[in-house]
Amino acid sequence: MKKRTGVFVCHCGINIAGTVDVKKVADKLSKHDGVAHSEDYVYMCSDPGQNLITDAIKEKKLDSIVVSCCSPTLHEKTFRNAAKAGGINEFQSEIANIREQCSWVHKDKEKATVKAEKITRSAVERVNKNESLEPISIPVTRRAMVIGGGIAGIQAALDMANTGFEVVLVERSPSIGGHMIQLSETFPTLDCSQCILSPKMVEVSKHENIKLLTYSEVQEVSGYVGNFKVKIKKNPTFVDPEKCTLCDECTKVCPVLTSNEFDLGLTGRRAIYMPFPQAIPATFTLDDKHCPGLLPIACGKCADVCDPGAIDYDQKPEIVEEEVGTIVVATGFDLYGKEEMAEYGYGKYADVLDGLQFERLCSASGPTQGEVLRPSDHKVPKEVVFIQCSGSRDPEQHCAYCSKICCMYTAKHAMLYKHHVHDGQAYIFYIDIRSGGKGYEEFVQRAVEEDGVVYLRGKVSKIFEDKGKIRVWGVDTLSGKDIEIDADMVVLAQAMRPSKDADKLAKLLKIALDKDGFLQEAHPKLRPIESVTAGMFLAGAAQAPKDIPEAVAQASGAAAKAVAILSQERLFHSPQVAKSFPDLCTGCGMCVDVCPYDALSLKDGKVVVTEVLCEGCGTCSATCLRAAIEVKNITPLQIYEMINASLGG
Amino acid sequence: MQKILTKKSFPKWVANLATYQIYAPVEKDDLWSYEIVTADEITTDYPNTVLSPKKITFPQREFFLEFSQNDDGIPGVTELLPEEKESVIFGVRPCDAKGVSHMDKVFGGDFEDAYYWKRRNQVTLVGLSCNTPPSPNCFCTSVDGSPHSTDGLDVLLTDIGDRFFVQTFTKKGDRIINASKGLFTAPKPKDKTDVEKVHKDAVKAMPRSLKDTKKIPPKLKDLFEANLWDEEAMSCIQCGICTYLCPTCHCFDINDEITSHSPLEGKRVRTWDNCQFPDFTMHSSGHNPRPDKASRLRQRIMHKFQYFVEKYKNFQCIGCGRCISKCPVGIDIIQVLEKVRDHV
Amino acid sequence: MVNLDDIKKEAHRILKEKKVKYIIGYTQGANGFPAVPVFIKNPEDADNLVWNPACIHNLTRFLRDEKKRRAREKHPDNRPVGIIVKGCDSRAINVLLQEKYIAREDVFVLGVSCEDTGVVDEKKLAKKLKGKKALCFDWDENRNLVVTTEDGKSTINADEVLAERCLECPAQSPVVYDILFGDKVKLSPEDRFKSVEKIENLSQKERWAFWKEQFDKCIRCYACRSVCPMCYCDECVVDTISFAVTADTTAEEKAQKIKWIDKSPVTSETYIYHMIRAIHLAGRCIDCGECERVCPLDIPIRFLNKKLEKEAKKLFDYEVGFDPDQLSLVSSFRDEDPEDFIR
Amino acid sequence: MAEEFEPKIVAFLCKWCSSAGSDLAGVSRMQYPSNVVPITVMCSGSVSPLYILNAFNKGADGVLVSGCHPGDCHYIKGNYYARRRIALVKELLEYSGLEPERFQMSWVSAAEGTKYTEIIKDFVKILKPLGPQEKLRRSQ
Repeated sequence: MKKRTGVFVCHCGINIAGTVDVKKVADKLSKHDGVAHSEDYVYMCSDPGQNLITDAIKEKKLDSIVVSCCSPTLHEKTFRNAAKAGGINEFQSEIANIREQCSWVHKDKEKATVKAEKITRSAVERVNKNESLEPISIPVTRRAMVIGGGIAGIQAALDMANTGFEVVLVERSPSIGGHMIQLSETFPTLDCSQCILSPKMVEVSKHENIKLLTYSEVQEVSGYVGNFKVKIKKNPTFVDPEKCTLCDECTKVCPVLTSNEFDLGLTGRRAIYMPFPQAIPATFTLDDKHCPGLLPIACGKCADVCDPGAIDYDQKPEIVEEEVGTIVVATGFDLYGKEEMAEYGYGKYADVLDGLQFERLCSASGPTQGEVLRPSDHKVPKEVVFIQCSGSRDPEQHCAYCSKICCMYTAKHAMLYKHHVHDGQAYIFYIDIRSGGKGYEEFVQRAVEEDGVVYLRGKVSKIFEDKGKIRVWGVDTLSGKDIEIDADMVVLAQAMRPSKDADKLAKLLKIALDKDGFLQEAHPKLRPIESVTAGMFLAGAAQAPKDIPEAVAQASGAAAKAVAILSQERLFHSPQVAKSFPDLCTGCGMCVDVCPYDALSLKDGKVVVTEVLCEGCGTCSATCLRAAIEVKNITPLQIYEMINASLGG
Repeated sequence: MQKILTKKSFPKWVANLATYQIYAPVEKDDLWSYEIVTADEITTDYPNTVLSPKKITFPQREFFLEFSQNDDGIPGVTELLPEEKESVIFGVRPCDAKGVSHMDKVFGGDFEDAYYWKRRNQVTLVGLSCNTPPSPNCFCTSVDGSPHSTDGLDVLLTDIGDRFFVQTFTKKGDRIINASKGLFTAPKPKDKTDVEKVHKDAVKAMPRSLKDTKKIPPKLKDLFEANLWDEEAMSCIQCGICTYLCPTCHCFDINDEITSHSPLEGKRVRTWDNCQFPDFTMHSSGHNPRPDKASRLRQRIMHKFQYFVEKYKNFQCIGCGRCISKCPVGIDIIQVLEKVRDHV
Repeated sequence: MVNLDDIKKEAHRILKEKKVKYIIGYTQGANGFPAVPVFIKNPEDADNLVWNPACIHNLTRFLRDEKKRRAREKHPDNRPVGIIVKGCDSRAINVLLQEKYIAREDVFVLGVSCEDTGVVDEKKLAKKLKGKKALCFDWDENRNLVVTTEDGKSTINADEVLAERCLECPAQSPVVYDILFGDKVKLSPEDRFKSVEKIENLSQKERWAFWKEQFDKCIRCYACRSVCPMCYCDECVVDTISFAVTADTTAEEKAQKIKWIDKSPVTSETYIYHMIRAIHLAGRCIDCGECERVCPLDIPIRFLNKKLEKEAKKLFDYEVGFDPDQLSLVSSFRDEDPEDFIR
Repeated sequence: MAEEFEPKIVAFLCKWCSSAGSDLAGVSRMQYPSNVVPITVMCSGSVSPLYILNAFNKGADGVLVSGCHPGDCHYIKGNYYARRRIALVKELLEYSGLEPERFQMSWVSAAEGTKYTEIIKDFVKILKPLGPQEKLRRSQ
């Protein structure tokens, strides 16, 4: 039984009518089998145009429509809604693209008209076999997960938690805070980083809607938007935070001394330690890589002195399973290793620091309580050279991209240095100064004018130790003069790179990476916060180098996006999915092998479709030798009819 | 009438039939088939052709009508009858001719199939009696046939050395003789004795035989449910060889075959169909009265040796042996029939 | 050397011990050549089994019937079926396993090695014997066929009478079996694809002329499909209606049946039929040559399948039927798959 | 006077790359012959060999299958399966005597309007001298 199809040919002003005889197309189609109504109009997408459609559907009792107009990427939704408004199922509407694929690419009116006819006929044949479909609705697990407890992760978690949804915040290290908590002051306002971050950290720890999992790593992710299942490995801290009174006796007796990550090796710590005073959760962690005590009878001193008996050597890693509806990924960044910098001495020289180390050096809570001293001999450095773009903007040897924040923090560093060492001299080697951002340019000017920082435009070719000094060979490309500075200290503004193992995590989450290994956004301009996987969002430096305000902004954006999902009872998935025919299926499983989404599986020797996972690509139907599986509304029969229609005449 | 035609003058005779389309068995890559030929291509020494002359009298595909739809969607229909062209088929084996005569019964009688007869009436069959069996599986004599049977033939030639002994049985036959009166002479007594001898020897040379065929039809009546069919059909692969190659199988299918969809153009086509194909008896309800190969094999045997016999008092099988020679799995109708005959 | 008595003994044993439901094997045909398939249920009938160069058929074709039979029966006897396979046939078993059409425990495989010969091509032999009937024949140890006809013994070199596929066979002995008769051999013929190259070397016009003539002979008896162990679809593109039709199939669904091919045996339709057939067998055909053997009009159908076997090997390094666990040809890919033909 | 032969081409374009690419050709007002009628499918991986054969059977003089570049498939890997399947079909058709030029495959990204235009232009140019495709065409 043929349907009663309505055909609507759009002039699109002269965009179509200019090269296609739209009246003729409408007239020809009116005689096509199953076409009950056919007309043309100047702008189908206009309100009057759409009304034309809805009215025709009602008056002529149409059960399906074809609109011959521009590409479906533009107005498919429009006309599906028009169909709905007319009282028929939205999937009874198809578009015949006679603009981009016809009128715009041809001049010969006669030929273009014939082609427009064929395209329209084939759309009519297709819609003739369209099923009425209802979007597949999926219940939403109304919880969120944030991976990464840096400023971005903290912000996203708090924003979501404050809208009333439960959030699971997963952090790999013993405390949240990320790199921001290591900073001393922040540009351009020079306010104390810890002072502005620690309140947020505390808020996280106290928030009733936030479940904090530190010292934990994501191990497995399954499911789909609205219904993710995440397996998390909680590493043992060997300390029970409930019992621990933070008396700090244990560290006093711990015989092991190892380098302190928090101070980037500028200081040491014990095997049992608290990462830093404001750590959240506020508790000690026993790092089993260094503690001998885990080996039976090896040490056990800390346990002996721990009155509350908070230390438990027998703690084992546990696997926590969380069900969430959406995931925000905020895995942050690491600095490009000094050891990579051949020209700057592979990080061998004690007095050549990277940006973060210098932050610690300036920090009141740092190794030197905020006094700037050379790590080698604890003398006050009188001449300090700051090198920008160390590892950035160097496609040949290092990273091709600009790490964006270095110009600003180097200016800040130079400034902080001057504030600590008034008679000292700061030099900054730079390629360009990129100070776009609110108050940023002014900040750089202040560094030059108020603190007399010397900016040298050029690259440093080599640095090496010589008689307790660091000799810096560079060139000032403005004066063209070679420059040699015997510095007491050199600070490298190392490039930002994705944090360690971000790629492994991306694999688990099935989200893509860009060429530099940062997480790939769904669209560089229009969807900068979404990942390519539905229901997963990106926040902070994990997506690209960012400074704090940007990271926070994106985090709040991601939170908003995530909440947009969580605030729904159910999600809707396109119903144009695969459909199997058990009578024809022999259970060979070829379709199961080719499905990119694991949407197909075999059950009692027949294939079954998990509709919510199916994206409707149809590779299964082309692979099946027995026509036992096809995609709704673009079935082999429809293609067959479309081929026939396209070739007729 | 009875005549003598020397082999020398045979080509002349054929040449005189210029107004006819001439068919005869020719060989290509070891396969023999009836093709349009010239006088000199005709030979008397050939094995069974793959397909019998059925392919000419009842082609695998023929048109009934042509349909189309004009620009305004108005449909048009024209009947298509077989073309006007008289033809003579030389070298028809007596068994194959008998097959044609059986098919005449099917397409004639109460209802005459216009398409079949339009074609059939234009065909003159000139047989050649089999002095030596054309197939190792010949058994015509077991099914009321013979190497020189005349049933269905217009003319029968018998090769007696340097000349043919010519018999005609129909006006059609007489016509093609009279077209070249001069070439034919009246048979002498020697010719007659020679023919009789040749015919007798041919019967003796029959490679295979099936005794008491008469017993088979009544026996079949009670064997419909027998599990003999299951056993015999075990190795059947359900291909269409036995039936498509059979000179008497005549089942057909009618389809509308579309050559262009817009504007609509196509033909209504009759093609051979085949009771061994699983979809032959498939009902649109999904019910298939012959659901397995046993029932399909049974159908073939029953049709040839019971249903047809009931209706037309003849075995439908004419003993050409094609189905035996070409069966991919060596199902041998003679052996099957013996099992039927001796079934207790 | 394969000893027929060993085969008979084993067949007798497994039937007697009721290990198998029945055995699919070969027995003497009515007119000598070729052998014919036989289905043996009683131990004593095991004696009717034969093994000789006339054992052409790929018996795995009949596993389909067994599967359908079981589906029909209310209380099916699910014991395995004993089946005699040659090297090529055994690879068909692997493909059926790979496609989960049968389970390993459904079959008890009696593998017989072709050793360094194979099966005889009926037509080649007939030519050699000039119409004389072969009463009995077998291979001698020097790869000669010893034939006895009414006028005595004669010997023919194997290469003159072996089926072409045997001359191009990559595995003369079974790759999967429960018991093996004869010696394990794996000759790799220097040229597995000679028959294909013959046609490849023609010009495009000549190729078309060749195939057109072949296809025009086709009477669509579908013997090539029916005999193929891989053509087990319930519904075939050439069938006029779908076997998936059941009492509750709606009229719409019935109307969904696409007519990819018309029934008329004309060049275009026959061409399409053979193309679809070949494509559907890509990466599945194990070159048992049955399709070609059974064709009453001698269409060299095997050349089509062999071509795709060659391309699968050449382009994708894909071998059919050696590993039942590999992904099938068209449901897998390699990043380095060639794309020089793509613009 | 006989008018010049105009080949009929069916182009199976994947929705995300090739169809978008041909849209771009339109948006940029590039010009190419009108011989091609596009059929947009979800993914080149969904193009069954039957579609190609049917197109030829119903009178196509040329068939084009076009998808995303390797690695760019909207469905992650559909075009890799297409690549393999189409390679086999192409080999088989050539082997069985069809003019190889009649069946082509291409990678056209959403940004490659120019490439799409060139492909169609060249395809038509190649097909014209070949004349109508009768081999697989249902006509008799």
